[in-house]
Amino acid sequence: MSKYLSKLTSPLIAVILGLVVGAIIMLASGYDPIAGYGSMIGGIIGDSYYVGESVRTIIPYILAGLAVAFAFRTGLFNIGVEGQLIVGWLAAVWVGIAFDLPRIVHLPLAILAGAVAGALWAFIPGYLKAKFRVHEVIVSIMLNYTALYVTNYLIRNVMTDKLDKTERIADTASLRSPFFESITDFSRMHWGIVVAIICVIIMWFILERTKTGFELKAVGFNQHASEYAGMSVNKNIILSMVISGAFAGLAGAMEGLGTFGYAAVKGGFTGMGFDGIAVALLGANTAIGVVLAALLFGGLKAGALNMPLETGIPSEIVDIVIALIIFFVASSYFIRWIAARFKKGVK
Amino acid sequence: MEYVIEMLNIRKEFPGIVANDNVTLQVKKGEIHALLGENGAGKSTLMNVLFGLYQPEQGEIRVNGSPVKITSPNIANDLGIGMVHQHFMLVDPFTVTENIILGKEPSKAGKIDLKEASEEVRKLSEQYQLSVDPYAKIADISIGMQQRVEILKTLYRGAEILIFDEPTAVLTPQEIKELIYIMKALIKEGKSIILITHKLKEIMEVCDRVTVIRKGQGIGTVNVNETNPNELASLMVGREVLFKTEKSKASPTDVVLEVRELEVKDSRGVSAVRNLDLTVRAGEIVGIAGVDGNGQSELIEALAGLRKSTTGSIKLNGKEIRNLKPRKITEAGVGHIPEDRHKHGLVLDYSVGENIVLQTYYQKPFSKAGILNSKKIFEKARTLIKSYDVRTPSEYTPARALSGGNQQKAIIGREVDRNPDLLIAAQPTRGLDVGAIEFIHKRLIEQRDAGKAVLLISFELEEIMNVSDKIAVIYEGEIVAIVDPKETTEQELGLLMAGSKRTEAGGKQHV
Amino acid sequence: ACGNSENDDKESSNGKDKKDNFTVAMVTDTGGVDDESFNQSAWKGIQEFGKENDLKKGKEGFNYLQSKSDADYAKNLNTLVREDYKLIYGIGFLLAEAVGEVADQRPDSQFAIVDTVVDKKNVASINFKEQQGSFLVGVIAGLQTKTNKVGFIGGVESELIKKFEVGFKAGVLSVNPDAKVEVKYAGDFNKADIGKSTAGSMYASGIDIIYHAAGGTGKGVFTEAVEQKQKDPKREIYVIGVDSDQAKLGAVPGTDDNITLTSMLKRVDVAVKDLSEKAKAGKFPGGEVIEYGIEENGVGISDTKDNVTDESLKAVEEWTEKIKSGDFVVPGTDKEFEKLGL
Amino acid sequence: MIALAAPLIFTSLGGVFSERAGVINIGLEGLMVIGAFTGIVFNLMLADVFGEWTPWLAVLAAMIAGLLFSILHAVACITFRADQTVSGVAINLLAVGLTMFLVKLIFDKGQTDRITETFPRIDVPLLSDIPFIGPIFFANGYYIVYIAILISFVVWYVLYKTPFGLRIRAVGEHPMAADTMGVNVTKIRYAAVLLSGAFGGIGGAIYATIFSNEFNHATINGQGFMAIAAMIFGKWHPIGAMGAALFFGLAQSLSIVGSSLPFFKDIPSVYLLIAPYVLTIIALTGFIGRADAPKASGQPYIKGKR
Ligand SMILES: Nc1ncnc2c1ncn2[C@@H]1O[C@H](COP(=O)(O)OP(=O)(O)OP(=O)(O)O)[C@@H](O)[C@H]1O
Ligand SMILES: Nc1ncnc2c1ncn2[C@@H]1O[C@H](COP(=O)(O)OP(=O)(O)OP(=O)(O)O)[C@@H](O)[C@H]1O
Ligand SMILES: [Mg+2]
Ligand SMILES: [Mg+2]
Repeated sequence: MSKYLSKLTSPLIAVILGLVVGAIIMLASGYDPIAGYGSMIGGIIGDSYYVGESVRTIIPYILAGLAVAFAFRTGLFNIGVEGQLIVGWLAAVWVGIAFDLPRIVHLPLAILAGAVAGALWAFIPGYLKAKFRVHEVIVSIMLNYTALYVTNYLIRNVMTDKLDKTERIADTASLRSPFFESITDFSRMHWGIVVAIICVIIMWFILERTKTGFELKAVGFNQHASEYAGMSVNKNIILSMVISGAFAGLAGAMEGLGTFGYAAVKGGFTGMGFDGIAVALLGANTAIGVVLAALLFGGLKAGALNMPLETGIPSEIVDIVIALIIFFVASSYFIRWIAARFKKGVK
Repeated sequence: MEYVIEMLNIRKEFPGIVANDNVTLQVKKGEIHALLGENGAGKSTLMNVLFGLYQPEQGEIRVNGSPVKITSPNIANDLGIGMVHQHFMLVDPFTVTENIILGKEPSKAGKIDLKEASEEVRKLSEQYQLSVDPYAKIADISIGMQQRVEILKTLYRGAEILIFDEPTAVLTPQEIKELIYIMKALIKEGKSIILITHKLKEIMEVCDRVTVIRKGQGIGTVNVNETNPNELASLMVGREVLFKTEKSKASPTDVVLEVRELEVKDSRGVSAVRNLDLTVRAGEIVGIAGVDGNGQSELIEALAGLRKSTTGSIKLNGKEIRNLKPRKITEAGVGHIPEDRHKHGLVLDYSVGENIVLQTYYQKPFSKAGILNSKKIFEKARTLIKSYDVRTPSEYTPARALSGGNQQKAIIGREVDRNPDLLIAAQPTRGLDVGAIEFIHKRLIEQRDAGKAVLLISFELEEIMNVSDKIAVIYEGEIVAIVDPKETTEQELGLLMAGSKRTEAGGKQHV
Repeated sequence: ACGNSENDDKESSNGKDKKDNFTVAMVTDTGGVDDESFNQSAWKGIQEFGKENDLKKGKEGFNYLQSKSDADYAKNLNTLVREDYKLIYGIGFLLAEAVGEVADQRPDSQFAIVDTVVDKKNVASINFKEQQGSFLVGVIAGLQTKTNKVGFIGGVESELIKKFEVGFKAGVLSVNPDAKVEVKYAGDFNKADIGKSTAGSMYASGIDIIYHAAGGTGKGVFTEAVEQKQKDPKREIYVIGVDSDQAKLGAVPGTDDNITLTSMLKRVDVAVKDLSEKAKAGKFPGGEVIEYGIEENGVGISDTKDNVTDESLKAVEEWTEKIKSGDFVVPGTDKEFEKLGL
Repeated sequence: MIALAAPLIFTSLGGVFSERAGVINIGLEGLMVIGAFTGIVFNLMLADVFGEWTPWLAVLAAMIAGLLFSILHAVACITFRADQTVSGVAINLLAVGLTMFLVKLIFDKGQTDRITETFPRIDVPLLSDIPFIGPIFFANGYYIVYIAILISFVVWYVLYKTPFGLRIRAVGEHPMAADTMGVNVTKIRYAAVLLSGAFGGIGGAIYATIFSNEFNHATINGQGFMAIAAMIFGKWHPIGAMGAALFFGLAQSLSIVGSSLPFFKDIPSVYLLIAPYVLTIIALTGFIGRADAPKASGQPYIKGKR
């Protein structure tokens, strides 16, 4: 237990430092930080509605964070989560609309479609890296834009007749739940949270408990030694991207089947893929870490909406605070250094 | 007496370990002073303190009698101290000249004056007979030349005191000879040298005095002409060491490995191994002797499945295994102690335990239905750590934190424990101390005696002569001679390795 | 149903005078309240409504909530419901789904949506006949092009933007059958660089007047035209603005020139204010689609007309009459346009 | 037509500096944001004072702002041994948050006012008359594009011909070797990261001045990542990065010009939209092949650690 506690100390200090610096910025620009944070917290857990909405916000952050973290753990930088998320979203919605099935089949099928689409989209950079040693970072950046334009085209020209969004998915494919709605006063909290938690467990399990995870991590650490030990480096690179992409696709599916219930033409990126990088890194690329980071990240983002309405403070202050927290976590050496000083001083 | 360097009562701690404890080292002008100790004894640490990379917690350093504080390599350079590091400090994509002038570049109007620099490098290399190609890229030159570049780096900065940290561990016998010649020349020019080496023969040959440290403690300094290798070894290890590994006569039986007319191309597409024939029987150790770069690496890689061969056949127990996947070869019964333990042997970020099952993790009992059984894995690790004397805080410690010797022991434990029919050992003792070497040789001979076939590849003639039952000499990718270690001499082997075929052998022979 | 207890809490703490005020609020799309486009225009309408009815910005008067992503629409709408605003606007067609959903959840609240139709009995849909305004600027372009080539740059291809495109084309061709209209979509409402390069390639191909319906992307069109004019002041190239009077985007620095030919006005402010007043008077047109066209002063051309010739102005007047009287129906879709046979 | 390349060139050159010294800079996007913000605000506030020189001075101001902002990245990565990717991500978030916060504070709305002083357009005499190539490369262009190309040669000279460049590259490949040779690894890395900040700032300012004429949250929208792609595409080489940036610019403008060429007319526009990105992937796969990052990039240098 104390081992976990000590692991948590420096992120915790980072969070506190981030909030403090945020408060200083608010003070310096003539706002009341207590009112500011108060309204933010109100927007996160103010009442059951906000709790529900905060949970909903966190779902895609967890999954996008898992996607980035999984790739990182196996030595790859999947900056293409954004694109995989977009295609996963569309695929899930497509299945949600196109089929007429009982819920027990339809919903899992739609979720699976999202995962598969994301996985396939991530397969491309994985394959190109394995086969041609092309840097996965550029390929996935390029595929982000490609995903954006292609899905927009599909929505407008294939799934609809020049409309901006698809029709709504069938109820049998929806993650929404009257139960959650009733306890959270019509928030859009949905069953995606369960999917996200299952994925957290899956990621932990694959990496820590299976031979596949053993191989994936080994290839990430040292390709030469892995090859020597009889592992297929190429297969593992591709597999890692595919699993990562599946998580990303699921993040999109959660949006498509839960939050929105349709897919719309997008004017630009959702940003969730990039936020996923921050979540993963903040969570030290571990499954549990990602959950905690997503809680923090999603919570702050959800609460931020409330700030301008109640206090007039620009919601960007929350982005600043989040960035600072990430900074301080990254510079944990600095925090440890300060802590050591502090301890010495006390002695 | 005049000392150029005095390190008095040096203490250096790392978190949780005292690497140097009250060590004193005094170097006279114009001498070659050996620093001797087991792996992890604290030799490199002491030298890094002298070179300004580490700050000692305690103790005093004097250069030419006056106390100094060496807080950075820059200051060491200014004091005339140069160091050739155990792991070369060369920038691979740079040219020889660029590496030498880095940090002290001659320039004209802000532009590096490469012409002048190369000229200076050429002059230096002539003066000290350190032949290098100033325009070659480091990545393209031999280890021997890389080392000469390292030496030139220190001379370019006007070093008077040179530190060599295990310079011979990576060199071929020829290169070692050259290096010894160079060191003697440097002494004649008035330089002083501190030499770290595990090879007692070298110490006896070139050094004037030797300081021994054991487990971080200074044991003392002796004059080389008043001692002998046995005394040095026991000073260093703290017990008697046997040099000649005891072994009975080999009794080879069935053919285990049979290589016929093998051709392997290197990364540039040139044949590195050609028309190679080789046979290893159960119950014998075949040593491959040869100068580095004669196709040994490519041969091993082809045998292990890490590199595709173009023609020929490789049979293991009569079954063709050529160009199979590494895993298939492993499963067919080949064990392999790789040449480069950091690159191929270990996943340094994995724990010792995980490294121990690096090839067997997917088999029972370590995993079942794709799920790992960490209890079984670490149980196995504990057994091997114990029986192979791997010194590690625990089986959960990352392999990175182990010393080279202990990393090597873990690898050997892993390979031997799989009980392969053929064990390929490539440079198994490179950079290890005499105690560790003794241990490893014993294990190899045990394998032989258990009826296994062992293929040993080494640049150390002494090792080859001591351990092998049969020596195959490789030259330009071909086995040019097979000799019996009891009937040959180092001189003869040296000649064969240099490409002069034995007259009476009359061409190529099959083994 | 379930949120009742919460609402009770709020009301008791908020005091009672709240009940007397007719409070209004709006949720912007991701463009934000100061997008120099329809969000801003809608906010202007709400502010004017507030001023005329002595309301203050805040919970007891009028307010807006900004959306940072698509996912925020429903949440913002819901937040405003919980704050008990009497009339809540969703600005822009992007909010359609969210408005529909929240309207179902909160049958007692009144909503309005701009630029699209949400068929719910507690939602009023505000639509504009953009094709009519676009037609008028098309007439001007058709008459004033020297090269007989004009261009249209749309943001993202959609039903809504189609109305601009088709109306404009019809306007140009009605007065100048020889003219060619080149149509391009940037694929994005927020990519000034694409707008700029697209305009650059259009001007290079001999097009001299470009009409844009592309939001932020359209700003790039202005930039390109201004820079080309700066380089070669004799060059006669123009941009037609959209939504509001965009003349200030077209000023050529250091000169009195302005490359804005005119702008197609879409008076979201007029519509929003008008609807708010109706609702305040108890005549909330729930479930209806209210169309604001030329007749309702909902669309038109801008007051800045320095670059418009008298001949064009006369033509505009004539066509305005024809449209008002119903003699001419401006097409709003490709199909209608084809039927016109221009 | 290739104006789009100018900001990419500058920013990717910044990336080359930083990564050559062994510090990954995912934060280029954020540095561009800072540059764009500073460039626009400077332009708005001082246009009356400096007249037509304003955009040029604004770029200088943005350069300084980018440089100052990159100190954060340098301190985190070099002194505090932060994970370089994490720090870069934080830089990106912080840049957008901070600038938009300031925009709201200063302008009380979601974007700045629009600038009026922009870069002049030019035709390169003679060259602009060459058929086909002329209109794309030399007509209606900006000085800054040609300056960008020129600067990439200057950067090449600095990196490959001067002591400073040699040290940068050494520090990125093998910092410990450089350290033992008396090169101050920390100082060199700081210098390189600050240079990348300066270049990123320039890139952002140019982008905003040429294309958006104002600053808002979407002004810099992925260009920093495109610059990173250009840097990798160009194999961490200044000329290569410049070439890749030009390629992106060209591919982008082809997708715009293309739709009016007769041959492309009937192709659904989506193909033209994705063309630049797909072409890049094909180019990388087909003939550019693998590229290796500087060996030490991503690792903080800790004295004595192996
Ligand atoms: N950077 C470091 N961090 C922590 N411990 C270290 C570090 N470097 C060395 N040590 C410790 O100091 C001890 C001495 O190491 P050193 O490298 O000096 O040994 P050595 O005598 O050079 O060994 P070898 O013969 O293998 O080169 C080791 O036991 C090791 O545990
Ligand atoms: N980063 C590190 N952390 C902890 N210990 C270290 C580290 N680097 C080196 N050491 C310690 O330093 C000691 C000696 O290191 P050194 O590199 O001299 O080993 P070695 O046995 O000579 O290995 P090699 O075979 O690579 O020459 C080892 O015992 C190892 O424990
Ligand atoms: Mg050592
Ligand atoms: Mg060693």
